[in-house]
Order: sequence, then structure tokens, then C-alpha cells
Amino acid sequence: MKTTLESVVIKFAGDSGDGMQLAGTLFTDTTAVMGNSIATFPDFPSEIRAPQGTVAGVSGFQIHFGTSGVHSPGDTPDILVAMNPAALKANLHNLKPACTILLDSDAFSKKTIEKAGFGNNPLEDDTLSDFKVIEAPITSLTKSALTDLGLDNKTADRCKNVFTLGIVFWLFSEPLEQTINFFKQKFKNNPTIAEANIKAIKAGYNYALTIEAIKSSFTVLPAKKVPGTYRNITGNQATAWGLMAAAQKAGKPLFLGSYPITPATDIMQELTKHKWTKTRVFQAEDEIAGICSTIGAAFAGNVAVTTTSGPGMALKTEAIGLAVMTELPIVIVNVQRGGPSTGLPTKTEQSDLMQAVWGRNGESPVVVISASTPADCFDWAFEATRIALEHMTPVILLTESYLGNGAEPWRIKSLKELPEIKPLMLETKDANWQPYKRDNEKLTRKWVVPGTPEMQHRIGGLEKDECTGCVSHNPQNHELMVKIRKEKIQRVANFIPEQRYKGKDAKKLLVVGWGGQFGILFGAVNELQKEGKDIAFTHFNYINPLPKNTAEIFSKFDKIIVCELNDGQFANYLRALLPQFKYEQYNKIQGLPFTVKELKNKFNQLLEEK
Amino acid sequence: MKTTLESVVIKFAGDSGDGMQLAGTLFTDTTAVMGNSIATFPDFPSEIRAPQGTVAGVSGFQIHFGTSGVHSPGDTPDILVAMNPAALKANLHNLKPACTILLDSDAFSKKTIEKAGFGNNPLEDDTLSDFKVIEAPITSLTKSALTDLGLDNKTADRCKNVFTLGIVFWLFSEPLEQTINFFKQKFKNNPTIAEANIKAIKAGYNYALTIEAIKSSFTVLPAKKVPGTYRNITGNQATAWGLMAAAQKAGKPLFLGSYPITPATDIMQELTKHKWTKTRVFQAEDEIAGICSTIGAAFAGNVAVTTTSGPGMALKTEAIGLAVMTELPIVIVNVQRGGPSTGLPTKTEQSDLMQAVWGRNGESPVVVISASTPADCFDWAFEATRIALEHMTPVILLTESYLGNGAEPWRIKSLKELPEIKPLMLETKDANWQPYKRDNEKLTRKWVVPGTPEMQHRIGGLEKDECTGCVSHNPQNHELMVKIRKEKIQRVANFIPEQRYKGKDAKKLLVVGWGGQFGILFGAVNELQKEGKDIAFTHFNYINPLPKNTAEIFSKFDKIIVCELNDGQFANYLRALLPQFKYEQYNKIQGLPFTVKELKNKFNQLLEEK
Amino acid sequence: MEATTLQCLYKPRDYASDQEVKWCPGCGDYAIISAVQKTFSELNLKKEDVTIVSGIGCSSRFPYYMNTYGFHTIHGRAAAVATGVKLANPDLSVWMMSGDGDSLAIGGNHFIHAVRRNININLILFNNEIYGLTKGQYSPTSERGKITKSSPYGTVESPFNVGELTLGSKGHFYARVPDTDVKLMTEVMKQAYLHEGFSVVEVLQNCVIFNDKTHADITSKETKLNNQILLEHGKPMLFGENNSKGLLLNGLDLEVVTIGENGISEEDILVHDASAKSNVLHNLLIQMKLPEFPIAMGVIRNADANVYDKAFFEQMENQEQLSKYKSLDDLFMSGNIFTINS
Amino acid sequence: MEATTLQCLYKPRDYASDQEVKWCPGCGDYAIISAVQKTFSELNLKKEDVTIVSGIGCSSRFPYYMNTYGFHTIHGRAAAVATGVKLANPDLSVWMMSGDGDSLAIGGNHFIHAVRRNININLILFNNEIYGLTKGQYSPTSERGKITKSSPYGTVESPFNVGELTLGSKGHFYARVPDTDVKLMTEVMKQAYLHEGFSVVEVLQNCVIFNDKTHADITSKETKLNNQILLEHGKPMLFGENNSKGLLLNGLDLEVVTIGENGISEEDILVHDASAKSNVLHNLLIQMKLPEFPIAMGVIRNADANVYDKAFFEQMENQEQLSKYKSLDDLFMSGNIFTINS
Ligand SMILES: Cc1ncc(C[n+]2csc(CCOP(=O)(O)OP(=O)(O)O)c2C)c(N)n1
Ligand SMILES: Cc1ncc(C[n+]2csc(CCOP(=O)(O)OP(=O)(O)O)c2C)c(N)n1
Ligand code: SF4
Ligand code: SF4
Ligand SMILES: [Mg+2]
Ligand SMILES: [Mg+2]
Repeated sequence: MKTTLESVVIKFAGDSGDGMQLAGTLFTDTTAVMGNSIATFPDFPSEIRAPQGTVAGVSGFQIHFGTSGVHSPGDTPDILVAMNPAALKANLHNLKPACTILLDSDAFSKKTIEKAGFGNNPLEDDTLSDFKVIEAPITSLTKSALTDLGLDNKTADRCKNVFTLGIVFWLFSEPLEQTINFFKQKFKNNPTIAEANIKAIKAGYNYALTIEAIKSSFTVLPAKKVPGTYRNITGNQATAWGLMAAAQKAGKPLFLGSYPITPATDIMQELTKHKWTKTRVFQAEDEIAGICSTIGAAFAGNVAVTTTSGPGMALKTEAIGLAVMTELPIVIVNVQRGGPSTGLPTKTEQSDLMQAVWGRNGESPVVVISASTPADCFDWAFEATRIALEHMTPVILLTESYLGNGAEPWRIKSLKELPEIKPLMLETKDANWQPYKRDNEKLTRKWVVPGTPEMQHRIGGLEKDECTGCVSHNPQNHELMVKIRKEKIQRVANFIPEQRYKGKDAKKLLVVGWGGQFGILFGAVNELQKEGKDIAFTHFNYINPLPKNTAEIFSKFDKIIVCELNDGQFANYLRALLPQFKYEQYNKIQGLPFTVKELKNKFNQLLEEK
Repeated sequence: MKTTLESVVIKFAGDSGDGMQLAGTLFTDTTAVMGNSIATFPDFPSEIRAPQGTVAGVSGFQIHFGTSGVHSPGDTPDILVAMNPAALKANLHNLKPACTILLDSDAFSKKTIEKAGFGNNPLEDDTLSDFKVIEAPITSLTKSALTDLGLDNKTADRCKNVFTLGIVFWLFSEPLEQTINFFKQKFKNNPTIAEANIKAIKAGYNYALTIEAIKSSFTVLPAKKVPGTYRNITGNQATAWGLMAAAQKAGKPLFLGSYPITPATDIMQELTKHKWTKTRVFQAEDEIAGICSTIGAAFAGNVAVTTTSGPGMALKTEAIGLAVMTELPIVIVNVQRGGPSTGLPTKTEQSDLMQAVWGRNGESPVVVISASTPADCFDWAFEATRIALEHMTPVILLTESYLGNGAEPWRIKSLKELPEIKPLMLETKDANWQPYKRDNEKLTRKWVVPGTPEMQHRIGGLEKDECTGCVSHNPQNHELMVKIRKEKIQRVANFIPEQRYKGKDAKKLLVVGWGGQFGILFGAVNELQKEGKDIAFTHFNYINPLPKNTAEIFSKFDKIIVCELNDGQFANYLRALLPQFKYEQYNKIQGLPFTVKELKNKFNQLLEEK
Repeated sequence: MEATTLQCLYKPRDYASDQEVKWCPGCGDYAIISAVQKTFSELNLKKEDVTIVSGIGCSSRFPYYMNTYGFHTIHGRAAAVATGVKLANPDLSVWMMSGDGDSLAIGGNHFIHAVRRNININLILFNNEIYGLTKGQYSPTSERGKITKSSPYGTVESPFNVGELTLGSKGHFYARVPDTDVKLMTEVMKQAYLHEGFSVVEVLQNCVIFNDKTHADITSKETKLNNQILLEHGKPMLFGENNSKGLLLNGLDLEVVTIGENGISEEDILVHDASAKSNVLHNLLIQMKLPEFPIAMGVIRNADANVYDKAFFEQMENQEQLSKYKSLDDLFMSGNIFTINS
Repeated sequence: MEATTLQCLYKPRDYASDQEVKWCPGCGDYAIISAVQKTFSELNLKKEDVTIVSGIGCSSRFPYYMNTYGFHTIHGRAAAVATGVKLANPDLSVWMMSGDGDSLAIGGNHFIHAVRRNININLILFNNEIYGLTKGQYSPTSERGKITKSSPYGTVESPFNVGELTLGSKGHFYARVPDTDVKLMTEVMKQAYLHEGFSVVEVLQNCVIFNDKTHADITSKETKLNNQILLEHGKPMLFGENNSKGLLLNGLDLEVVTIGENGISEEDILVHDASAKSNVLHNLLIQMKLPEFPIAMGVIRNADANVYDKAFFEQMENQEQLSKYKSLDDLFMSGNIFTINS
């Protein structure tokens, strides 16, 4: 398994007059200076003057670049830049699933669409539904950007390619200096043109920054593919679908209370399309209203979810405590991004783990789980909902920008093959029932929702009597309730699978991962195992509680290294819970995923040390 | 050193007709049933019919009760119930400093005040400034509570004592059942009177609950008193005064942005009285506005503080991240109460430690310190401010309900004897200055406030360039900044005293405490040391960073036990930071402080085990 | 209003829970709970169909005392929680109980948005112009200059007028009532229930402990005849002893006149139209202040408008009709799918 | 207004920082920043005395582009941060830049309270009726039925009217301007600066990317003459080609009339009084909607009232006079003190 982030293929495609060769070359120069290895493939139209706007007239320039493994210009692009419908059409058959397509939406008129040979407008039908599309009105934006310079229309128009290049530079966090110098150099006798190009590239870059454009990453299939029907899916879409599937398997309507925030907004936007499933999406006035409406919906019997990212998560802190106290089933999805504070909204990071497990006032335990690949966001969203409903507790699901915006093929699940979810609802009067009376096995209370006759009751955020749920200031009762709430969460461990690991014969080094870095960690360990190294790998999706056999696995190894995109949060968490082991750490805090290379270096180093 | 919580003295005092003997007896009966040891001292007026409302006519009933050490009715009351001015006057000379006085404010008319021999109204001048006064309009409340019963005025009036008893029961979390049964029994032939008494006691109890009445605790002086001038002070008052003193020593006005919440409100209420010091108190619309106004005030050059308790702290989470990112000096005081959620607003707990150190999105380190006694809240509020200003960082000061409402004698500090605080302000242009340029020693940036010529700059919550402070998306810069922000906090350890401990010769057991349980922990260890046990004690006020010699101290002992009023948060924190040691735990989560007895039991047990 | 003429299912006291009511003796909240119980009884509401949501404050303890479903949430968030309840189950009768601090200080944002959306929830706003539970700090409705625990020298801020804020947030139902008149409260609460959309019922509530008599100029026996005017839809705006005074419009200003003086007769007096689409006159009535004017009581505005939950569910039903997918399986299998064989 | 006649200290562009402006080409925000720079120049503001506070959003990037002190805070909290700045140093000229989402969605509570307190801060509210930065979800000012990324079938909520909300929150300065008229924006911003108290300047701002032309009916060259009316204090309310149309009051309703028709002359037309204490007419003007009425532009309300920071510091000075303590030492040594000797 490998991810595209080790190397990337970009293709610039447009009309012959669109300056694609120049754009490609300039990008190549910059990436080369940044120390990447590169292979390029310029691909001109065969006819000398092919008709404008037709597929035959499309000019392309493909670049493959990366830190390693670049031996060819690449098969299929990860990012396609299409300056007009024809350019799109020409490349559509040869795209990686779920790749990013950057389009000039201004170029999509009825005429150009027809000329390119599309029946319908591909921006409006399903043609692009599997890709991550960035539609930008590039022509008009470029023109606006250059109005001050008093250029004629044509000259301004020529800068489109440079504007587009600016967007691509943003997507790859490449610096502009190199290219700006090139323009200064090249047009030193024509300062207006130099300025136009510089303005255009900056405008493109800033535009992408302003709209918080994010490129998607794509993970190829693992070697052994399970036979079946597949489609590509992003992590955020998979999360949305997993939630819908879970609600259906629980037989209750889905409710989402949320407020837009990068990179979580897509989940809300996906769900809101599916009103036909009776899913209720409430776009709240802020994150607090988002989670509070969710708590209200849970009280009233919906499968209730809220979605957000770091700063929004912070705002939900107080209300999560209320859900803990009232023991209501809600799911809180945090698509993590770079922090602290507003931080790096478009970058990936795993630094909200401590906040999830311990970031509340009082002793306030919740279940915390995480997803590991874009497609398995479906499963973990489903599992989060199952646990919430079957254990009457808030569940925090941690995903990451890298997962939410990343995509991979998903083996389509049918509703039939998914397990039933059994909410702990009580619908007819039970004489022994009390609002906080518990099941002996799971310590759960029953879900009795408003509208149910003869079981009216009141809940709230004050400490409550262990059985009746009435407000109680009794000191012993408080201690008991703190213990019960903790134990209830601990007992979830009795209802989840044991932790697994890969490398049964290994003894020396155990690599521990969690969350969205699964693919890369797996890849790195896999390669080392093939090289015969004494290394194993275990990846955590259940964070709180940990699977029951965790200590048993850890005890088999000489060394344990915890790898995460933060400053060591899971490592610290493990130290607190399983202090008997020593944990090495590998951390990266750059808003970027790991690379296989850096991981292998680190693991080799540990394997070589005594 | 011992605290009053092992045993308590209450005195009921009122006019002969006020039923004080009955109230006292009923209270005694209940506490006896609850398993307390008791000594009482009824004290009637010597004259048979002393004039009503005079000191001579005061009838009293004193009760000393507790879990241990009750050998006499007690010297001076911890709680005085005074049904009229005369009862107050009669007992004023014989009160423990900072004790709680429960008054019937309805009984304080011009006439009765004069009759009692007061010159001025003692509720309006300084007479009671050293006590925790609960003024309740007992007469009228009792009347209102009984209106339904159609009693004559006199009969209703007679229930005042019972209403008052209800309040006292609330203060001691005593149950009402025993007394209610007594009334049913005693007045079985007069159900109206029975009902009146039952209604009255419940009404008093509920009244106290509704207004969140809190009794203060009082700690007596340690054996070796430092000579000097003393006054009594509560923790909240000491916090307010410490902040004012710090602002003055820093030469900047104090700003407080806050929203009322039990048990922190008193700090705001104290500060708001002292506008004459140029202290700016902004009662915000909510906690978020409280801290955000504080951040704004810090940006603009005030010594800026926000105060709150658990749920409010949760709401401030996001904004604390902003202060971390912008590296502004603010102090956040959390007077902890019982959680989670609204929890037990009037009870004490130490369960917000994890939230303070780790409860934010992203890697978001702040300094965390805590106070240990009511009086030293002054010093720790001062120290919190010093660190904030001299290290350009948010500082969280954790106190507790037990400290905030508790009182003890404070050796009055003069401003002269307090150290200067040197804010890192830059007031005239420095050519090399950059908004995020750092001092090499502390890694602090300079504080340049709006209004300063020629150094205009912009700050914000996005990741920023390591030197210029401009927004930066650069991956390496982000990692560097995460490390710098962490290291800056770590380096505070270079500017704080080393950790001390008591018991230099001990080897076996180290008792570790933090926060407001200092007195009781100290007392328990002290007694065991006197008994010759192999035990030592160290108490933490600096939580993040820990004093540099912490590991060195820990390494001297066979066993370490961490004692705290939560489920083991400091213990878990130590495990993460100093995983080389093994930590035992003693935890209590009842909204109550430790008792010396339970601690000694636990320590003895550990000392006896191998 | 048919409901009120039927035999009642339950007596008012049947709506009381088994929990002891814990407000201070003499607190205005007692009258409010009586009125709510009477309202429910007269409306024949089933206990299980009522959900009462509150925030934190003395007033917010309300749900504990009612034998309905109840949720004592966190400070300021009742409107948001209630919104979730209503959208999860629109058949429930959702009531929100909240103080001036809870709804207008920390909860201000949820308040204005619930009003704007016009979701079908009934809010009883206990306005005692003080933070009761935390023992007496000023609130956003405390009058300017008020001395409280947190304003020892008097406040330096001007208060909200609840009605103005409601209308400024696009509100369509606003009523004001004194806690001294259970009958009027009951009548007004019934109208709030019958109004589709968000109903704001402001109760001038007395806090005997921390803000005693703050509304006494308006509500006391001695003053109320002259200092209150009860507005009733379709009726002339008369008040005072023997309804001897009334309100007139003079340009854009209201004016108090005496019937019989200066040739004024009852016919000249303004007639209250609570259902007027325009809120101009409602705003003028809401803004009336002592001593120049009486304080307006009763249902001041009760106008029809789009209701959020109704539109929300209509759109849902439409989509159920229109969607090209009939099941999640359809959706999952849509778009570009491909098959991998073993 | 003396300031404007003096020689300017700085040219508008002197207020620009060295940071590149990063809005989308064609975004209305460019015109707003020009107007702000012109305003500062004409007001002769010293760069170091200006503090610009914003929240999060496209519009909230504003402070980065100005060579003044600036604070890009967190989403929705600019008003609270600005309040702290002003109370820490009342001599600063504090400006708040914020979007419709930032100020009216998540920041709604701080908005209404800042307005109510009437603290001397100038808010420029960039109303593009959309969440720009997060790529196009509807906001609390998006028109009903609008199709956006988060409302694929159209919204089911009615928007706030910024002016109504301001007045409902007890606002004393409200102006509305289109982003197409830098001159008018500049004039209005100067008045906002000169107004003591909280000034709300709503700019109808175009987001070319996610909500292009949403204000075009009002602001486009073709329509603006008939669809806008510029209100100027002391001047008659005229609009249309050659100012041929005007506004009249008809009972409690406004009416559009044509000069010269039905015997109407200019004298009959309402004269704008922005400083009127009563907000009734201001509210009517604010509520005017197309197509029946033109949209009111300019300073609609500009009335004197108690200013929070002024009262706050007056009280402080009083206390400095009145306090019985002269130093903290006095305070610490007050009350019951006792001495312990060694
Ligand atoms: C997050 C949070 N902040 C503050 C508080 C403290 N608090 C509880 S109730 C209240 C105000 C109560 O005033 P109001 O809503 O008017 O209710 P009343 O008690 O007057 O009925 C405050 C500040 C809290 N419980 N939670
Ligand atoms: C706490 C938090 N919630 C959500 C966001 C995401 N967010 C950033 S800006 C924004 C709305 C922007 O809209 P507006 O204020 O109208 O500004 P515009 O971009 O339209 O100028 C949102 C939802 C955030 N940054 N922080
Ligand atoms: S404190 Fe005031 S509002 Fe609260 S219960 Fe008592 S009287 Fe009522
Ligand atoms: S997205 Fe819209 S509001 Fe934001 S910068 Fe671009 S045009 Fe302006
Ligand atoms: Mg109140
Ligand atoms: Mg906007």
C-alpha cells in the first residue's frame, strides 16, 4: 500500500493558446528547486492548428514529481487542470479515481460544452461526482486581478494560465519566489507584462488561500483486493453515509446539528442533500447551538450527531459534559485540522486527542474512537453510532483533514450486510423503570423519549441520584456516580473486538499508530517486514476505552514506538493508562502526513540500536 | 495544623422567645443519628424575663459535633445563627475569625439595632467585614412559606427557628427526615402545626439550596506563627487582592472580564468595589465575552484577568487557544467546583486539572499553577500575574470552592515588600524589533501595545511566522512554532523555586498533594511524622511546568502516593510526564475535603505493606 | 380555542411532579407555575406530549416541578436544545422556561435566532431583572444605575427591552404579563400555544430576595390600574379607573388621553390589532414607559409568518417525493461504480 | 468635522500594510478597504492610535492589510475583544471589521450586547449574505429560499434585517451603504467615527465567487437610481431620476410619491432626521423593501445616548475621588486587624 504523497502527477490541459506548456514548465522549475525528483511529459495536439475548443486542440503538460520513486511522468494525474470543456473531455478517461480537478468555470458555456462533445454540462450532471472538483471562474478572476494595469483584453486573458498556476502552487504549498523572479527576468523589457504575470500568479495563490482550497489525497488499493463492487469515496462522504446507514439500521431518523467549519463542512453538505432519507440537518447559528440541538434531538429520540473541527470542538466542550451527565446517545465528529487556535485550517493534524479524552471540567468520560482511511470512515461512523445507542453515551469520532478530503475506493456495503443496531429504547411502561436505573451488564440506562406515555421524567446537568435521576447533593452518591459513569465507558471494551497486530513473530519493535496515518504506517512496516526486519504494527481505532488485550500485545515487544501527527498525545495517554511500558515517539507537526521514507529511517534506527 | 472540618461548633442565638433551644436540640438529634460525636451547651439568659431584644435577653444553644476530637462544647462557634441584633451583639466578642454568621435581616430595624446597643447598623458598616455573612429575611420568608396554612401571625412567626434550622441543615448537608419525623410525632394531634414546621424546615433548606448558600471553612494558624499584622481573608478575596497588588507592581491598570458563576463570583464582586484603583471590571454577557475582552485588554496593555468555574472554563477553551497563539499575557482563574457539567455547583473538587493542562484543540501549552490555602491565594494570584507578564503567556490559576469560600488569617503584606513585576513592554521603536522576535533566554516576544508609535503590527489565531508574526502556512515553520511555544512554557521552570518537601530523612512513603488540600495533607503527615513514621510530604503549586527537581525528589522514595479530590488526574499527569515512577493514588470525589483520619489510615496501610 | 371549552383531561395540579418546589417563599415563580399548570389543563395537553426545556437559573428549575418530560440543560442553551427536540419530534408541545440572564445574557444568540427562524416553541421568559441563582448580579434587563452585588456604584449600561429585541429579531409573537395576575398569564399562555411559531411571553417576575419590588410601580395593587394597559386584540386601548383613559396616535407618537376630555370619546381610541403584519405600532406600544405612559400588557403582537419547522418538514416531504433514490442502497450504488473479481 | 478640512497627515495608501491583499479579484472588500483608508486619511488618524479588530471570515482578514494595530481574533468574538481593547485604552480609535456570519451567526450575542451598551466602537459589517471563507453556506442574512452549498433545496428561514436588529438591540447609529460607492462609504464612515457610541455600518458587499450579484438589484448601475434612496440628515427624502420621487408618511406607513403628480411638491416630502430620539421612522425606513420601495442608504439613525465607556470611566474617576482608601496598603490594613508577636 502506498499513498500518492510520496510522488504526485499533475496535468495542465487547455487549448493550444492557453499557455499550458509555459505553466507546466514554470511549475517544474519550482518543484525542481525545492529538491524534488521530476519527470515531465509535454503532450501537444497533433494537428498544427486544431480547431479551438475541440478535444483535438487540447494541449497538455504532465509532471510527475516527488521525494522518491519518480521514474516516469506517471500514468494518470492526481490533479488535472482543465482550462475548458475539451481539456476535461480529453482527459476524463484517464484519471485516477477521486483525483482533484481544477476547472475554469468561465470556460463552460453551452457552446464550448457542445464543441467538446459533452451531451450535458458535466458540471451539473454526475460526470464529476467521483472527483474532487475545484471550480474557479479563472477567466474573470484573472481579468479583475489585472484591471488596474489597463491591459487589452487579450493580454489579460493570456495570464489565465499563470493565475491557474498560482492556485496549483497553493495546493502544493510551493513558494512563488522562483516564478516571480522568472517573470521579472523574462519580461525585464516589458515591466507591465512582468507585473501582469506576477499579479496573476499571486492572485491565483491568494484566491486559493482565501477560499481555503484543499486538494484531495488518494490512496490506492491494498494489494489483496476483496472482490466486490466498488466506488470511490472521500472520508467526509463516507462519514455522512455511515451515519445515514447507522440511523437506518437503528430504525430512527438521523439528526445533524452543525455549523460550517473547514474541513468538516462537507459532511453537513452531504447529509443535507439527503432529506429524502428523513435526515434532519439543522445549520445552527454556532457550534454550541449545533451540539445543543443535537442533545435535544437525542433526548427526543433521533440518532443525533454533530460535526466540527478543532475550534468548534473547543466550543462544544461544556455541552459534551451535559451529554455525559444526562447519559444521552450522541455522536460528535471532529475532523481534525492544524492547531492551536485557528491554526492551519486546511492542514491535517492529530492534535485533538487529549481534548477528546480529557478536555472537560469534572470527571467526564466519553467513548473516543477514530477512523483510519477515507473509506473506513463509513465503518467508524457506523460504529460510533452503534456504541452511542447501545451504550447510552456520547461518542467522539476523530477523523482528520487528510481523511476527510482524501479518497479511496470503497467496497460498497449493502444495508443488508450491516449489523442491526439496537437502541436501548423503552416504549411501554415498565413498573420497575426509573430514569437512571441501569442494566447490570453495561451499566446503561434506558432511553425513554418524550411522547412515551406514563414515563415522564426530568433530566439535567446537576448531579443526580444513582437510580431515580433526581438532583442529588449526597456526597456518597456523587462518588458512586463518578465511578459508574467511568465504569460504563470501560465496559464498552467488553463489546468491541480485540486489538490486532501484524507481525506475529516479531519481538523487537512494535509500531503503534492511530487515526488517519494507517496507510503510511502500514506501508512502512510492510516494506521493513519484507526486508526481514523484526518489526510489528498495531493500529488503534478504539482510544477510550482501549481494547482489553492492549497490554498483552505491548508486553510482547522490546520497544514500542508511537507515531502520530502531534507532539505525543497518544503516547502520553498510553503512559497514563498503561504506565508499565516505555514508549518511544515519532512525531511530525507540519500539517502534512508522514512519508514512508522518514518512518523507515526512524524504525531502522530503533532496530539497530540495542 | 488542623482544619475545622474534623469538628464544628454551631451556636444558635436569639431572643428567649425565638425557640433557640428547640432548634439546637433538633439539630443535635440529627447529627447524633448521623454518627457524630457531640457536646452541647445550652445557655439561657440569667434573668427570667429579660427585656426582649436586649443582649441580656439572648438565649443560646451551642453544639460541638464532629467525627473526632469532640471533648467539650467548643470554645467559639464556627457558625453563629443570630436571630436579632442583640444575639449578634452578645456573641460578637467570641467568634472565630472569618466564621459564618447566619442572620435574620428582617430583625434588623433601627429600633432593634439601638436596643441591642449598636451605634450603627452592623450590616452596613465594617463590623462584619471579617465574617462570611449570610443575610436572609427569615421572618418574612417563613411567613410566605406558610401563607397557605392560614395560621395566625404569631404561630407562623414561631416557625422562624425551624426555617433557620433548615438553612443550617443545608449548610451541613444533613438530611431532614429525622427532624420531619420528630415533628410528625410531636404534633400528631395538631397536624397543622406539624405541617407548618415541616414546611418551614423544607423552605429554609430549599432557600439555602436555591441561593447556593455556602458556608466557609476556617483553618487555624499553623503552630509557628510568623510575627506580624494579620487579618482574616477568604480565598476569593485574597485572589482579588493579589491581582490588584500584582497590577500595581507591574505599573499597569488591572482589567477583569468575567461572568458570574458560583463559586468564583466573589472575586469579581470584590474587584468591582475597587474602581478607585483604576481596576476595570467588565461584567460580560457570557464567559466567552469575559475571556475575549480580557484578551483584548491584554493586547491593549492592561494586566488582564478572567475568573470563572468549571462550566465557564469549558466555554473559554477556544479563546485560551487564541491567547496561546498570540502569546498575550492573561490570567485565567478557575475556582473549581464539583463536575462534570453543572455538577455540584456549591461543592469543592479538583477535577479540572486535565482540562487546564491538555483540554484544548491543537498543541496548546499554558502555564498552570494552583493555590494551597485561602490566604496564599494572594501569593498565587500575584505569581500567576508575574509569570503571565514576564513570560508573555496565558496562565491558569486553579483554586477551589474550598479555598475560595474558606478563610484564614493572612499576614498583611505591604506593597513595599512585594517584588516588582517587569512586563516585557517595548515603548519606543527598536529597529530590530519584530512582533514575534524572541528573547533567547525565555523565548518571549515583546509586548508592544496599540498607541505605541511606529510599531504597528497585526496578530491573530492563524499560525504565524516564527519572527515576523505574519500568517505562515509553511510546514517547517509550524513545527518550529509548536516547539517554541512548548519550550517557552518549559523554560518558566528556570524562573521558579525548586520543589520542597518535608521529611528529609524519610525514605519509604512520599505523599504528593496539590491545590487546596494542603492543610489537611500537611496535618495528616505531620501527625504521622510525630508518631515516628517514615513518611514525607511534598505539595505542588506549579503544575505546568513542574519544578525542575521533581524527579529528583520522587527518586528518593520507595512509594509515592498522590492524593487529590478527583479520580486521579494529577497522578495521570505525572505518569505522562515522569513515567519512571510508580504512583499510588488516594482519591475522594464527594464534594468534600479530605479528613485527617482517612488520610492517616491510608498512609499507615501503605507504610505497613511491604 | 375549542380546546378550552371541552372537559379537561387533567386538573392543573395533575401536572405537578412529585418533586418539592424549591423557590424562595414569596417568589414570583410560584404564580407562573400555577398559570402554566392551568394553561396545560385548559388546553387539555397530554403530559407525555409536553417537553419543557430550561437553562440554568432559579427560573430554570421549573421542569423539575412538572410531571411532563423535562430537560434542565446548561446556562443559556435552552433555545438550542428545544430546537433539537422540536426538529426530532415536531408533534411534541415544546415549552422553554428561562430567565433574563439565561435567555438574554449568555443565551442571547440562541434567543434571537430562535425568534428569527420562528420555530414553533413557546418561551416563558422570567424577567426579574437580576441573576437570582448566583445571588444578585445585574442582568441585561436591569435598569440603568441599579445597585447590585456586581454594580456597587450602579450599573452604567442601559437594558434591553425584551419586546423590542424580539421584534428587532423578526419576532411574530410577543406578550407581556405581570406575575401577579395568574388569570391573565393563563390566557396569554394559551394564545402563545395556539400561535404557530416562536412565542415570547415576558413575565415581569418578582425576586423577593435579590430584587424585591423591582416591578412594583407597575404591578402593585395601588398602581396597576393606572400603570398598566391590557391590550386585547380587536378592543380599544383603554385603561385607568373605569377605563377612563386611552391611547391615541399623534403623528408617529402615542398619546394618553382621557375619555370625555377635549372632546375625546371611546371611538377615537386606537383599537388593538395584534395580528397586524407591520410591527410599527406594536413597537410603539412595547416602548411605552412610566410615568408618561402605562406599561403595555397582554398579547402585543401575534402575527402569522412562515414557521421554521413546518417549512423544514414540508421540504423533507417534497424530497421524499422527488428524490431519484429510493433507498440508501440506491444511493451507494449510484455514480461510477466498478467491480473487482477475485 | 473640522478634521476633514485640515491638511491630511497621511494619504489613504499610507494606511496600507506591506501585506499583499488576498481577496478574490473583484471582491467587494477591495472597495471597502479603499473607503476605510480614505476615511482614516480624511480624519487625520494617527496609525498607531487605530486598532482594528476582526473575527474570522474573508472580511475578517481586513486588519492584516492595514498599517495600524490589528487583531484577527476568532470567529464571532471581535466585538468582545474590541470591548476589552476600548476599556483598556479608551483613547484608541477602535474599529471592528466583520462579516454577516461572524457578527450575526456565531457572534450574534456579542453584537447585540455591544449595541446595547453603546460602547464607542465603529463596526463595518460586510454583508455578502453568505459564508465566504468556508465556501458558500447560507448565513442569517441570506434571503429566504436561497440555494447554497448548505441549502441545496433553498433555505427555509427568514433573514435578519441588520438595521432592525440593531435598533431592536437599542442601537443609536445605523447606516447602510453599497460597496459600489466609495465616496458614500467614506462619508458614512466618517460619521460613524464621529458618533459617540457603537456605530453599525452595514455594507452591501458582493462576493463574486459564492453569491455574485446578490445585491445587484440594488447596486447595479442600471437600477440604483430607482432602487436606492440616499438619506441625508436634514434633507428631503428624494430619489429616482432627477430626484423626481420622494417618500411620504401615510398614517403609520411610508409611501412613494412622484413630485408633481397628485399635487405633491418637494415641500410635502419627509425630511430626514437621523438624530431623532424615537426610532419609529428609522425603523420604517430600514424596513423598506424592493420592489415597492427603494432601499434606504446612508446614515439612517445617528442619535445621542449614554456611552458605555464614557460612563464607565466617569464612575471610575468618581470613585478615585470618593474612596476612603488612598492606596492598597490602606485597604489591606482596614477592617479587623490583629498583631502576633514572636
Ligand atoms: C456556563 C455558566 N455560566 C454561569 C453560570 C452561573 N449562573 C447560573 S444561573 C445564572 C444567571 C441566572 O439568572 P437568570 O437567568 O435571570 O435566572 P434567575 O435565577 O434570575 O431566575 C448564572 C450566571 C452557570 N451555571 N453556567
Ligand atoms: C469557531 C469557528 N467556527 C467556524 C469557523 C469556520 N468559519 C470561518 S469564517 C466562517 C463564516 C464566514 O462568513 P462571514 O462572517 O459572513 O465572512 P465572509 O467570509 O463572508 O466575509 C465560518 C463558518 C471557524 N473558523 N471557527
Ligand atoms: S432568589 Fe429570587 S428568583 Fe430565585 S427563587 Fe428566590 S425569590 Fe425567586
Ligand atoms: S470568497 Fe467572496 S467574499 Fe471571500 S474574498 Fe472571494 S469574493 Fe470576497
Ligand atoms: Mg433573572
Ligand atoms: Mg459573509
